[in-house]
Amino acid sequence: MMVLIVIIPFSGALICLLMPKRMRGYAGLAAAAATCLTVFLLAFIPGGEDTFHHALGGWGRPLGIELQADGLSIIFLLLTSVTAFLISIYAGPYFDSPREQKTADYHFWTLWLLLWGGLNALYVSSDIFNMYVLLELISLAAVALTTLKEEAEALIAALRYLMAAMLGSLVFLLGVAFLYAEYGVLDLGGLGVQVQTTLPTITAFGLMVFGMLIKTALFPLHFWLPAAHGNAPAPVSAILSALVIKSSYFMLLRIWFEIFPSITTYAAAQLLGAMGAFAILWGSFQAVRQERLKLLVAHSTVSQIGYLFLLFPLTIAQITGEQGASWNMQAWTGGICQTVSHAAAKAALFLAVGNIIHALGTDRLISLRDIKGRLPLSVFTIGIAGVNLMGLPPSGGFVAKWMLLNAVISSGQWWWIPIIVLGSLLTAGYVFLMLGHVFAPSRKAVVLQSVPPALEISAFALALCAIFIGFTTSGIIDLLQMGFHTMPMPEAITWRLP
Amino acid sequence: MTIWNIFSILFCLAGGAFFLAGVVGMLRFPDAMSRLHALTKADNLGLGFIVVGLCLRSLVVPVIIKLLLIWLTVLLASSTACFLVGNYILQEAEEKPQEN
Amino acid sequence: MTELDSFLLYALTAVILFALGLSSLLSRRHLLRKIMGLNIMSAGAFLLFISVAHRNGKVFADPVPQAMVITGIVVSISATGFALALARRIRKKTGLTSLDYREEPSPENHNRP
Amino acid sequence: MTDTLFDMTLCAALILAAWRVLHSSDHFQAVVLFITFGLILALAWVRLEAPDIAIAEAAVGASLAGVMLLDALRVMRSVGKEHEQEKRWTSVAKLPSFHLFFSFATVLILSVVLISAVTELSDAQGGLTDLVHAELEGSGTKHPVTAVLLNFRGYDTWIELGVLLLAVLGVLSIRECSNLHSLAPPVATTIVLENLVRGIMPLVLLVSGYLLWRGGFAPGGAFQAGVVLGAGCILLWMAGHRSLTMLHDATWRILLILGFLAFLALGSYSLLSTGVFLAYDRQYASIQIFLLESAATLSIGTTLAGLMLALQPLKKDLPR
Repeated sequence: MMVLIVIIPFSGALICLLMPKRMRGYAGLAAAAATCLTVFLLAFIPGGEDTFHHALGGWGRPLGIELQADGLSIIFLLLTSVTAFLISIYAGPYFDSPREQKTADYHFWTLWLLLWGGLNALYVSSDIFNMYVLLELISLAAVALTTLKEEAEALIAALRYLMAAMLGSLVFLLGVAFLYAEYGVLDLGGLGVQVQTTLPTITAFGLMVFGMLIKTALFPLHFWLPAAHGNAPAPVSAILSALVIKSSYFMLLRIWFEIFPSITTYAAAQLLGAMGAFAILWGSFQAVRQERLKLLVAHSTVSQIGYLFLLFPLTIAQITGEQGASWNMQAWTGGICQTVSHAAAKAALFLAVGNIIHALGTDRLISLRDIKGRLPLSVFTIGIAGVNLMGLPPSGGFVAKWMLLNAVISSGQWWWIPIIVLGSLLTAGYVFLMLGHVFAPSRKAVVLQSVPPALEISAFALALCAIFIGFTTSGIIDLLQMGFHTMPMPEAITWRLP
Repeated sequence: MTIWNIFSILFCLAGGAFFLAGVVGMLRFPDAMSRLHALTKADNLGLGFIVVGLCLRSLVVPVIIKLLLIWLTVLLASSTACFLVGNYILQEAEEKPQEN
Repeated sequence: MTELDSFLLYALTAVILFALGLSSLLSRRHLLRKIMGLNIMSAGAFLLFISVAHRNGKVFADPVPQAMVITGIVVSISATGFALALARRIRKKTGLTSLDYREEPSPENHNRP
Repeated sequence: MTDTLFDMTLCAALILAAWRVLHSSDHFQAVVLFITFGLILALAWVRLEAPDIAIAEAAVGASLAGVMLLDALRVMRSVGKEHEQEKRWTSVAKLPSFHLFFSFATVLILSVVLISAVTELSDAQGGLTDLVHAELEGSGTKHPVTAVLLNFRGYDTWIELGVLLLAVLGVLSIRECSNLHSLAPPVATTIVLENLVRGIMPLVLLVSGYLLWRGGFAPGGAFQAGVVLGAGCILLWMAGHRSLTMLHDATWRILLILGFLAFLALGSYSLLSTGVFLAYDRQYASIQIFLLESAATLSIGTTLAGLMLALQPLKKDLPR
């Protein structure tokens, strides 16, 4: 069952490659629907004890590779499949439209389904070298998707992205080499049990974390992100911002909490948190200053990623032995809620902005004035997604920030409070900057190109998902309680929503 | 030590000498063409002698066939490579005057 | 000299190669130099794997790192080919050979409304 | 003692070559040194008892990557008719000095950390060697590396074939063409080269097939065989042979995905029959592995040739 979530998108990719051009959209959409359905079946249909475990080729670890899913995997799988499916619905008509016709036959569907299969495989992998290969698959597919736009800016951004991604994976690979030299195994379970505090192990830890930080584009390693996300075609921007970034964040969680729980320190966690804090402020500050719509949204990604890293300092206490404190679960819920709601909201935002660009033919912020109340659904989508990013109730973003604030207060790490508040204010700043232009009087009459309804509806659906996440917090907590493969969650799992 | 072994050693030494000559030629000759010349001639002959030496040493038919095939492959591959390099040099030389 | 020493020697070479490749990636501006830097970095990582394999093996080197390195070589040649194609395309479109650039509107287009 | 001397010379040569690649002022010289570096590295693999990787490195690192780099250098050096854009792009003359300082500091800190970490590595013989040898019997192949690549960690190899496929598709989309069929036919060359290549092609096929067959019990295997095949295709192209452009578009695509597809098909078959993905029948394991390897060889050859050929001129770019 579990292998199917990898097999189906990969088969779909091959079928799309062999299909004649005009059939590809349908085949791709069918494969997307099938993948989404399989993930839902896997997550919600109770199965035997082998449901979440599969030894490939019949070889168990440490010799072979095992697929394993835990609560974290399920959350990321569900997040990916819902977002990816809605983006797929968007992508069909988007690439069919005359403006994008040129790129239509360059294998968008094959690249996208390979990327999706890679993401699914990464979330259930439990072998660090396998993870390296999958990360390379994901990066190459992501870069190839970025190059679907034939402008020089997009190509330059893509090459910079490729270099950064390669650097990240190579640094990670060197970390893998150190771990194999020290412990002679590659599976997460085996490593988690054996890891001790030695210099090579700490080096491996540093290398692997650093590699993933480059790929997650945490400040100040975000240099490649805005251009790459801002110059890709709209569905690709959504894929990159919502999903690809999350895959390396997922890897960070795995590395941090599963391989090296015994050597992570308070100081290291504070450092990550501080980088996250700078990312929040810097990203939003840059976003307010942008003149192009897509670059604004891309910088907003830089800032929203920062919130994800507050998870690390909040789950580790200064005095050892306090690991099981009650704020632990609050921080987890907050961090994961932020991941999920940002994915949905940012995808919605990029798609809605894509609609506006599609209609206007330009993405200058100032030309938003010319839409004059037309495209109400897309504007509404931007509004809802903005509410989510700001963290206003009722939305997933609100729950995320609320939980993080709770964890901040109960853990006594008060210094994060001004960051979270200021970040939200700046976010409000750039969201209202966009909306303000929409409602400002226009300069001249502009003929808008008509936007196919499927484009508007799928973007809107994503925005609704982001709101809906606010009501599913207890589900997320339940899934988190499934714990990791190796390390059960601390006692605090009995904690419930007030 | 049989007579074959002695011959084998002699052939291998001869091959080594040709390789050495090739390297010296590569380093000392003035222009690319003559360097190529030194390289191919010495390489092919040197490898040929070593292959003969190894054949004498093994004296098993399948191994001898394999060794000869290796030699043939290297001969063809290196002459192709040298032809391409030489061709490139010639083209460069032809294009330069036109540019000026 | 023992077996351990040769392990140490190759492992040290491996990390030095990695650092050299990184410095090429960071400090050289020509795209080809950057791509070669990435390749030298991966060579360093592979060398560490194989020196470990050699240390682990008694008669033959540990086959698991060997298989991983072969996989890694395939991945790295794919990425290299792709990066080179991008670099060539960028050169053709913009005339740039590095990613540090300024953009100016060209004069003939600038005058147009 | 001689061993140590040899090791030290080899390591010094590696570092020196890498250093010169980094510091030589001429790009062409750097590329040639990079190829040399690949050859020395192949020697190091032999010394470390990893002949499989030595073959792969000599074929890929030294030759294929070298050809790609040289070709890219030729294109990037030539001053072409550029600027299809509405902007003028100017390289920045000088980077800010803090950039250089920053990269230097990063590399320095990293080197210190890495070197001290390496010296602390334990000398305990760990690893999975014993486990691989214990399970080798039932793996369907006698060569441990092939067993790991195709059986124990076959999943990785499958994904890796996916990465190769992606790279070609990526290059095609950069070239704004959808398949290798839109390539312009190769330029005809002299009769000497044509005949030379005609002579060498059977040998290339022989070497490729031999490496593939050998992978079952000794160093060699699908990847090495595939690289040789791919190099043969590139050579054929350079000799101006038109056979590759004659191939039908569908044939190209099927060849490209064959390896990936074979893994997928076998995996699905075993998933249906035994419930385990990529498991082999114990009885037919060696045949199944051989079939997989053959498919992978064809795919790898086509893909690597494709990576190179997709960069050549297109039909639509030719002057009419």
